[in-house]
Amino acid sequence: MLPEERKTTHRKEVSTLDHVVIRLAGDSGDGMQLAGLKFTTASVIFGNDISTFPDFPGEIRAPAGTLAGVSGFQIHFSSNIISTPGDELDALVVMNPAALRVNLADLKPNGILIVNQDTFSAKNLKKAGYNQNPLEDDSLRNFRVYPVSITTLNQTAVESEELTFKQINLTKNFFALGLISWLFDRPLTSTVEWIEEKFKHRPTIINANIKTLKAGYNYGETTELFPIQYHVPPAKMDPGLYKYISGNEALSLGLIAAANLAKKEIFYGAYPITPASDLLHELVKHKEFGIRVFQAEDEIAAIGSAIGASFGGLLGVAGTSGPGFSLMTEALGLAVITELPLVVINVQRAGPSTGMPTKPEQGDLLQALFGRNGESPLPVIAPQTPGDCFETAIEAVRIAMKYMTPVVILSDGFVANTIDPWKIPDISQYEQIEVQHPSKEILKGSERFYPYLRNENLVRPWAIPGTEGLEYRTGGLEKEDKTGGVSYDPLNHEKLVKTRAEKIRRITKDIQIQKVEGPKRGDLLVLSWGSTYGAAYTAAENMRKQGFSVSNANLKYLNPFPQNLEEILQSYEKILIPEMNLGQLQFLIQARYSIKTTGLAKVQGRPIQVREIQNKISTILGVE
Amino acid sequence: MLPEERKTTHRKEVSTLDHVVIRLAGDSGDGMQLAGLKFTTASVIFGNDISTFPDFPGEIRAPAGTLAGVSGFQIHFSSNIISTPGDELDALVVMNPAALRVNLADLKPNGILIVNQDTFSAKNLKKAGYNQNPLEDDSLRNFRVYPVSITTLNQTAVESEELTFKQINLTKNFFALGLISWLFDRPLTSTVEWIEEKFKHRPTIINANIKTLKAGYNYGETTELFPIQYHVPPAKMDPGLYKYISGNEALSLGLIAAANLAKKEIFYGAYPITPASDLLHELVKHKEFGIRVFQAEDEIAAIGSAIGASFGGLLGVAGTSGPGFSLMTEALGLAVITELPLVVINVQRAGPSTGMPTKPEQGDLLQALFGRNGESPLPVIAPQTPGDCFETAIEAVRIAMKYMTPVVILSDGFVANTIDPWKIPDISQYEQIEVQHPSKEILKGSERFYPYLRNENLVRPWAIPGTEGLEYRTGGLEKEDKTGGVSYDPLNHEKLVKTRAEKIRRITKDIQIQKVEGPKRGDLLVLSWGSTYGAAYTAAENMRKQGFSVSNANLKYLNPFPQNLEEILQSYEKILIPEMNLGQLQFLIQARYSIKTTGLAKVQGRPIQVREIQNKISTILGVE
Amino acid sequence: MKKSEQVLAPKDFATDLDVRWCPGCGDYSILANIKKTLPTLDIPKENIVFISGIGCSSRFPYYMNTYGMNTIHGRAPTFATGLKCSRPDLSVWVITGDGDGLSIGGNHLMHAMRRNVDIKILLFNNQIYGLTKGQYSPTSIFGKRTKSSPTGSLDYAVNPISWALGAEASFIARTVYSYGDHMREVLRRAADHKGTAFIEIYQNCLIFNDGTFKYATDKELRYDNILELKHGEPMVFGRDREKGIFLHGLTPKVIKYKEAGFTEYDLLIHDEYATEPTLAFFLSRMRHPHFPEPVGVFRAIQKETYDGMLEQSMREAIEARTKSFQELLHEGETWTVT
Amino acid sequence: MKKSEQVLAPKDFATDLDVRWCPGCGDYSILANIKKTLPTLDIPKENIVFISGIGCSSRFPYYMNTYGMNTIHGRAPTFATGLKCSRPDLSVWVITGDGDGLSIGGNHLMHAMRRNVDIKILLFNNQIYGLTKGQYSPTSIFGKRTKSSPTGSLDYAVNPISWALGAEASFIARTVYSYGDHMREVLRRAADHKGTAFIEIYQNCLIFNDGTFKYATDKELRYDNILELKHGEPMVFGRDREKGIFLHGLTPKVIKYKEAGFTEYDLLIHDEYATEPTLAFFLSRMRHPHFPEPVGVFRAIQKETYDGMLEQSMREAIEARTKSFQELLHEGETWTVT
Ligand SMILES: Cc1ncc(C[n+]2csc(CCOP(=O)(O)OP(=O)(O)O)c2C)c(N)n1
Ligand SMILES: Cc1ncc(C[n+]2csc(CCOP(=O)(O)OP(=O)(O)O)c2C)c(N)n1
Ligand code: SF4
Ligand code: SF4
Ligand SMILES: [Mg+2]
Ligand SMILES: [Mg+2]
Repeated sequence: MLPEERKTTHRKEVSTLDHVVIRLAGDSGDGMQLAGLKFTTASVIFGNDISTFPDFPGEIRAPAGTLAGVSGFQIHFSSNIISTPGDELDALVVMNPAALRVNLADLKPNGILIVNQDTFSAKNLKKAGYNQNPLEDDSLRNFRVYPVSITTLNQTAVESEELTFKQINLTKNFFALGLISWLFDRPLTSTVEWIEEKFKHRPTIINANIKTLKAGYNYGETTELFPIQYHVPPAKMDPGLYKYISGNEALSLGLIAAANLAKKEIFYGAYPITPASDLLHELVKHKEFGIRVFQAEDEIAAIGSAIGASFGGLLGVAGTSGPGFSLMTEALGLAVITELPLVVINVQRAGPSTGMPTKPEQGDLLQALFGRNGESPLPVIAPQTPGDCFETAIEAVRIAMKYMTPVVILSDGFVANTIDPWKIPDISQYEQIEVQHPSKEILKGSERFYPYLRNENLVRPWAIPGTEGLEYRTGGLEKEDKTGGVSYDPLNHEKLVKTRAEKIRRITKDIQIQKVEGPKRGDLLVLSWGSTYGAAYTAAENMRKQGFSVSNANLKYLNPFPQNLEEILQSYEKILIPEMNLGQLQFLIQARYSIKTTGLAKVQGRPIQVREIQNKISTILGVE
Repeated sequence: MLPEERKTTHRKEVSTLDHVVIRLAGDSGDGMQLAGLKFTTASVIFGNDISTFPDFPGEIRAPAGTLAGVSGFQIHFSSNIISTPGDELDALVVMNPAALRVNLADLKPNGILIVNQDTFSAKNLKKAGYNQNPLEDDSLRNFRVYPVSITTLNQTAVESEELTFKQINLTKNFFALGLISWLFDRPLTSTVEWIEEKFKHRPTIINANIKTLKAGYNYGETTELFPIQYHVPPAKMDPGLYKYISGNEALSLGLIAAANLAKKEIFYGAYPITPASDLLHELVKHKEFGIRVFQAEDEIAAIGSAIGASFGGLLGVAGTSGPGFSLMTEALGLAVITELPLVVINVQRAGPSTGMPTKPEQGDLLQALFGRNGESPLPVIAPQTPGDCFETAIEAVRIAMKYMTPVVILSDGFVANTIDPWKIPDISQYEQIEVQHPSKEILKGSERFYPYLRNENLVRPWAIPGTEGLEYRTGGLEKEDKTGGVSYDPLNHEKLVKTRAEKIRRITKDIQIQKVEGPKRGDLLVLSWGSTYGAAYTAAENMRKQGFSVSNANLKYLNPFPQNLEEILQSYEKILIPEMNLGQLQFLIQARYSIKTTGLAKVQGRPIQVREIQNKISTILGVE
Repeated sequence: MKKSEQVLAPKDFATDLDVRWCPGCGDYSILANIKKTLPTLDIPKENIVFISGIGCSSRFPYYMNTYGMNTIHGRAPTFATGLKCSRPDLSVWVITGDGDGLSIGGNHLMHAMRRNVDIKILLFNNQIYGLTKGQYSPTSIFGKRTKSSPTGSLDYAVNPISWALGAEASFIARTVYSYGDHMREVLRRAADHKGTAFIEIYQNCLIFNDGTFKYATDKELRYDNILELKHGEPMVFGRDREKGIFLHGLTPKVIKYKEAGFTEYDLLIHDEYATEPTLAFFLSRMRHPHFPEPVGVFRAIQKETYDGMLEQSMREAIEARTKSFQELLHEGETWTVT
Repeated sequence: MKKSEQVLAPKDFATDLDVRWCPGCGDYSILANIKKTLPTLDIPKENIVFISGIGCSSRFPYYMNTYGMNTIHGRAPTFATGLKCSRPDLSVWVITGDGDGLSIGGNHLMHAMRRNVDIKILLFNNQIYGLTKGQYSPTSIFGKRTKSSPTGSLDYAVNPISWALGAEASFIARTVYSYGDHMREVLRRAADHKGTAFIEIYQNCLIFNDGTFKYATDKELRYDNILELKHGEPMVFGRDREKGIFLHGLTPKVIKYKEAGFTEYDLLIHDEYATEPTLAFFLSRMRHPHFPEPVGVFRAIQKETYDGMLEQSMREAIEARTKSFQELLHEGETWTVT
C-alpha cells in the first residue's frame, strides 16, 4: 500500500486541484495535532507549498467531549506559493460532535465532511450542546457528509495486537490520517518511517499504528463511500533545503543566529505566558550556543534581568505576551533613558487584560509605541511570516546594539503558531553584527569618561563592567548631557528628550525601504502590518489577477516608519488597512501623515481572512 | 507698625503697579516657603488676586549652600484676575549665592534683586560654583541690586530674646518677609496673628519672630536703600469666601466632596510617590468623612486594592505619578474589562523613567489613552487650575460610577503644587451623584442574573457582594455577552470589544461642550490641555487686548473629546497646541480630525510661560 | 458577620459554568470539600467572595456560586485586601497557586499576611505551572525536569510554610487535596480565625506533575510520611503511632519512642498558640523524605486585624466628627471678597 | 574573580558627584565604611558593580567610582541577577532600603535569596521612607505616626531577618551604621561568601526618623541592648558580659548567668553553619526592648549558587557541542526542493 503499489490499484476518478484547505478536529486527546503534522510532512515531501495553523483549546484541558476541549489543525497545501493557512475549509474531519459544532461554520458550502459517527452518542451530543443528532436531522444538507465508524474500524484494524483499551484509542488518529491520505492522494511513506523511528523500542505500537494507517487508506480506496480522489500537484518552490517552522521556533533560531552574528552571548529572561512560552522552551535547549536562559519570578524580573545582562555586555532579551508586556512598562522606560540595548518580544494575544490567551490579536501596537510614562521612544518591528520571524530577530538585535536602544518585536499568536515550509538559510551569507565596547583608549589620555557622549548616529558607547578606567554610573534619573551624571537642568532635559527621540527617528535611514507588491501607483493600496501580511498579499494578488489596480505593502517597521512610506501612501487613491484591532495602525498613519484611510478591523481572536479583505477591496472599489 | 500706624509714617514715593511677580529663594533650611506663604496671605487679605508656585529642591536634602539645596517660592499678585504664577520676576530675594545662581535667569532686566550679602563668603560662593563674588564684579549690572545684611540685622533684632544660635537663624526669614512687606506695601497683621497662634506656648519665639519681622519692615521704611515703595491695588474678585488651595489639596477635597455627593465611602489606595504623596497625606486626615486610606506595598497593590473596593461597592481611587502609573498598566486593563468604576490619578512628573521627580510634565497623555495591552478604552480628564482639581475629582467620580469604567485624571506637578485663591464652593449647590446597586428585584422572578446586561448607555449594573440572589463572577478573561461567563467565541469577543469602546465614546454626550474664550471664528486658536490653561489663556487674552483675533480653548476631556471640538477646530485658520511634552495632544488631534496644527513643545520640567506662547502666536500670525 | 438564614447545601454553591480542569485533577477534590465546608459556616452565600489570580487553581471562583473575581496573575491578595478593608462584613477567600502566589505574587501575599488582613488564603501547591502547561515553579524540587528546565531546574525551592512564617502570618496550616475530613476541619479553623489564614494545600496536577505527593496520599505510605499536628498533643506518627518527635537542641529527631522506652508525654508537644513562631518554623523544616511532614495547624495566634483596626478608627472618627463637609471646606485661613 | 593589581584606597572609590544626603544622615557612615572595605577585598575597581533601586539609600551607586546602576523602585535584585548570571566574573552589590527592598521589592529580594544568586544585598533600614519625605515603611513600628499615618500606622512591622530566613538566604547578617569595625567585618564576610548575602544595616534618618536606633548606637545603652554574635561562642552581653542567653525549649531566656552561678559555657552557643535556619530564626525573634538584639552573622551556609550552576551548565554544553549553528538549522525533518 506504499505509493509504488498504490498506483497500480488505482481505480477511482482523480480530480486535480490547485490548492486545498483541510482541518482535522477532535478532542484534545484525539491526537489531531499529530495527524495534522504527519499529513503536512507528506504534503511537503510530495512537493506542495503548505501553511498550517494549529488551533489549541483554552489553556486548561476541558473534560473530554466538550466544546472547550476541541483541538484543531488546519493545513493549506497547494501547487502554488501560498501565504496563509487558508480561510474556508475544503474538507473537515471531525472526531466527535463537539468538534463538529465548533468547526462547521468554517467549512465551505458543499465541502467534504468526514465524521467519526461512532462518537455521536446521546451523551456526546449533549456535551456538545446538540439537542438532535446532526447526522440524522437535515442540518448538514449543504455539505458532502461522509460518516465513518472510525472508532470501530480502528479497533478492528489493530485487534490482532496486544493493546490496552486506552492504547487502542490512541491509534485512531492514524486511521483518520490514512483515510484522508488516500482522499488527497498523499503518500504514506514518511508517516510510516516516522512511526518506526518514534516507537523504535515498542514493536506492538509500531504494528498497530501502521496497520490502522493502512486500513484507513484502504478504506478510502475500497469502499464506495468516496467517489473521487483529489490530487494537488507539486508547487514550484524556490530550490533549496527546506524544513518547516513555526513563528516561535523561527524567532528563537533568529535570536541564536543574531548571537552568532554578533559574537555575543544572549541572556533570555522570561516568565511563562501563552503564547510566548515556546520561546522559553526552545531557547533553553540551546545553551551550547551561548544562550543563558533565566525563568524569572515575573515579567518585571524578566526584563530587569535582561537589562542587567545588557549592562554587563550581553544581549538582553525578554519575551512575553500582553499582560506580561504591561508589567514591563516601567522597566522599558528605564532601558530607554539609560540607552541600553535590549530586545523585548511581545507575542500578542487577544486582550484587554487576560482576554483570550490562546487567541491572536494585534492589539498592543499603540501600547508598544506609547505605553510608558514620559517621552520614551523606541523602535518597534513586526514579523510577517514564520520565516520572517528569523529575520526579524536578527534585525531587532542589530538595531538594539547599533543604536543602544530597546527594540520591541510585535509578534502575535497567529504567526507564532503558524507552521510554514522554510528554506533553511545559509548563515554565512548574513552580515556580521558589529559590536564595539570601548576600552580605556577611548579616554585619549584624559581622566574623564563620557558615557553619554554620542557618535554621528547620536549613539552612546557601550562601556561594560570589567573595563578599567571606564567606570560609570547610569540610572533612571535624567542624565546630564555627555557625563551621564544626574541633572535637573531644564534645558539639559529638553535637549536629552529631543536627542533620544531624534536618535530613534534617524534609524529610518538605516532600514529597508518599504516594498510594494503590485503597481507603484494605483487605485488602492492594502497596507497591512505583521502577520496580516499573508491574507493582505493574497487578497491583493487575487484582485490583481482579476485585473484591478490593487497593490499591497506590509509594514515591518512600525517605528520609525520607512522613509518612503509617505510617498507610497500618496501614490494611491484609496488605502485600506486591515488589522486585528480597532484600527491602531490606521490611527498612527492618520496622525503621522494626515492621510485618510479605510480600516478593516477584525477583533475576533482570529486571523483576518483573504476573502474578508477581498470583499472589502471590492466594496471600496465599488465592484460586485 | 501695623497697617493703621503705617500710613501715618509714610514718607517715600509710592508707585502703583498692576501686578507683580516676586520670588523668595534660599537654602532648603531658610524658611522661604513659609515666608512666601505669609506674604501670600497678606496679599490675599489685602485683596489681590494671587497665584503662587513653590519650587522644591530634588527629593533629597542637599548639603546647605549647594545649588541642589535651593528652594524657592514664587508669588504673582495682581489687581486683575490672573491665571499663572507669572513668567519673569519683578523682584527676587536671595538668601545665599546658590539661590542667586539658580534663580537669576528668571529676573527681568532692571528687576529688583535683594541679596542677603552676609552669606556671600568665599566658601558659599564656591559651593554655588562662583569663581568671583557677583556682588563685586559687574555681572549684576542689569538689575537693581540691594545688598542687605539680613543675617546680621536679624541677629541684632532678636538679640534681646534668649535664643540659641540655631533658633536665631530660623527667624531670619521673617526679617526678609518684613522687608519685602514694606517694599510691596503689604500689611503685617495677618503674619503677626499667625505667629502668635502658631507659637502659642513659646513666647520667646513669638517675640523674636515679631521683632525681626517688624525690624525688616522698618529697615525698608527707614534706610535710604529703597527709593520707592510699590503698591498693587486690590483686584475685583468674584465676591465670596476664599481660601487658598493647591491642586493636590483641591483634588483631595474634591474626592471627599464626591463621596459626599454620591453618599459613598471612598477607598483610597496609594503608595508614596512625588508629587502625588500629598494626596495620601491629605486624605488620610479625613477618615471622619468616610475615607478609607490604604498605604499599599506598591502601586500594583494600590490599584488592586482600589478595584477590590469598587467590586465591593465603595468608590475605589488610586493615586500616583508616572512610574507608579506604569506599574498600574496591567490592573487598569482588568478594570476596563470587568467594567468596574475606578478613579486613577496620575500627577504627572518629568519622565521618562524616574526622570526628574519634582518637576512637572504632561508626558503621560498617550500612555493614559493607549498604555494597556489590547483594546482598552477609558475616559481621561485633566484639571486646569488648582480650583478646577476639585471639580475634576467630582466629575471623574461621576463618570466612573455612571458608566462603570475606570477614569484617569491627568494632573501634573505644576497644577498640583500651584497655590491659588479659591472661592469656597457651596456643596449644596452641586448635583448629587446617583448610584444604584441592583437588588434581587432586578431578576423579576427569573433565576438568572445578568451582570453584563447593559442599559441604554451600554452600562452594566453594579451589583455588590452582600446582595442576595445576584452572586456573580467576573475577571480578566473575555466575558460572554450579558452573562459575564467566560467566552472564547470570536463574534462575542468582537462585539464586546466594540461595545466597550462605544460605551466610552458615548460619554461625549454627557460632558460639557468645549468652551472657547475669544472670537468664535478667527485667525488662531490656542488649544491647550490641563495645567497649561493659565499660560495659554493669558497669552491669548494679551493678544486679544492687542487687537488680534486669537481665541483659546482648554481641553479638560482628553477622551472622549467634547462633541463640538471638531467644529471648533475648523473655525480657525491656525491652531497652536502648547504642551509640556513633544506634542502628544497634537498627535491625537491630527489622528482624530486630520487637522494640521502647530505645536509648542516645552519639555524642561517647567511650566510653559505666557510670553513663550505669545511669542509663538506672534510668529504664527507673522506679527512682531 | 451576618449569619445565614437559610440552611445551605454543597450544591447551592455550584455554578452553571462547566468545570474545566483536566479529568482527575486534584482541584476537583478541593472544590468539593470547600463546597461541603461553606454550608457549615453559617455565612449567607451572598456574603462570601472568592478572589483568585491566574492559573488552573485560580479558575476556582468561576465554579462557586458566590461573588467572585478571577483577577490578574499574582495580585489576588491586593484585591482581597481592598475588598475586605472596604467591606469587613464579607467573608473573603483568596485562591492561588504556587506560581501565582509564590512566584509573581509573593510580595502581596507577604504584605497581606504581615498586616493580618482578615482574609483566607488557600494556596493550591502542585509544584508546577499547570495553566501554562508545565514549567517548574518556586516550589518545584531542585533539579526538576520540565518544559522550561529540560536538563533540570537550578532553582532551590521555597518552603511555603517557612516563608509564611517569615511574613508573620497569624494562622498557618497545611493539608492535602485528598484528605477530605482533614481539609474541611482546617478550612473551618481558618474561617473561624480572625486574621489572615494561610493554608497550603498539596494538589496533584495529573498532567504535568503526577504523583508528586504520593508519599502523602498513598494510604500505606502516609503513616510514615505524615505527622498530624494537634494542639496540646505530643507529636506521634506511624502506623501504630509508634514514632515521635523529640527536640534535640533546636533540631527535630525522629525516635521510635515506645521501643526506646519513652511515653508519648516525653515527646514534643504541639502548641499552636505559641506567641513566637519559632516552634512553627521548626516544624516547617521537617520535610519528606527526611522527616514526616506535618499537616494541620502550625500556628494560630490572635492579633488585631488590619481591616478591623481601619474600620474601628474610621467609625470612631465618624462618631467624633464635629463638622460637616461644608465646614471642612471652610477650614484654614479664609477671607471674604465683597 | 580577577584579583586587583593595584593597591586601592578608599578615596579611589569617590566620584565627582556631590553627595546629596542630608548632613548628618546615617548613610554617610555606611558609604565611608564600604569605601574602606572594598580596597581590602583585592577586587579591581572595574569589576565591582553597585546596583540600587530608588530611595535615599539607593543613590549610593552614584557615589562609588565603580560601575553602577540606580534602577527603578524595588527591582534592583532583578538587574543584579541578570548581570551576575551573565557576568559571573563581577562582584555585584545591591543597595536597597526598607521601602525599596521590603515594600515594593520584597518578592525579588526573596527570589534572589532562594536561588542563591551570588550577589551582596545591603538593606539600609531606617524604618521610614526617606526620599519621599517621611511615610512609614514595612519596618516602621506599629503605631508609628508619620505623614501618611498621622494617628499611628496600623501595619505590623516585618522582621527583615526572619523574613530573609523564610526566603532561605544562605548568608544573613545585621550591623549598625555607626559600628565601623563591625560593619567592615560583616561586609568582608559577605564579600567572601559564595551566594546571596543579605545584610540588614540599621541606619538613622536624621530628618524623618531620628533616634530610632539610639538603643543600639548609644555607647551606654548598647551594652544591654545588643548581642554580638560570634560563631562557636556563647551568647553573652552586658557591660561586664554578665548576661547571657539560655535556651528554654524553643524560646530564649536572658539570665545574669554569673550571678546565677553558671559559666559562659552553659549558655547557648552560636552556630552560623547550622544547616537548618531554625537557630538563626530563633535569634531573629530577639528584639529590643524585650531582648538584646543580635548583630553579626546569623547564618552562613554553603550551597551552590544559581549563577555558578548556570555558568557551569553552559560551559559544559558548549564544550560538549558537536554541531555548528548551521547544523542546528538543519536539524529536524528537512526536504529538498529542486
Ligand atoms: C502577567 C502574567 N504573566 C504570566 C501569565 C501566564 N500564567 C498564567 S497562570 C501561570 C502560572 C500558574 O501556575 P500556578 O499558580 O501554580 O497555578 P496552577 O495552574 O498550577 O494551578 C502563568 C505563568 C499571566 N497570565 N499573566
Ligand atoms: C514605582 C515607584 N513608586 C514610588 C516611588 C517613590 N519612592 C521613591 S523612594 C521610595 C521609598 C524609599 O524608601 P526606602 O527604600 O526606605 O529608602 P530611604 O529613602 O529610606 O533610604 C518611594 C516610595 C518610585 N520612585 N517609584
Ligand atoms: S493542568 Fe494540572 S492543575 Fe491544571 S487542570 Fe490539568 S491536572 Fe489540574
Ligand atoms: S531624608 Fe533621611 S535617609 Fe534621606 S538623606 Fe535625609 S537623613 Fe538620610
Ligand atoms: Mg501550580
Ligand atoms: Mg528607608
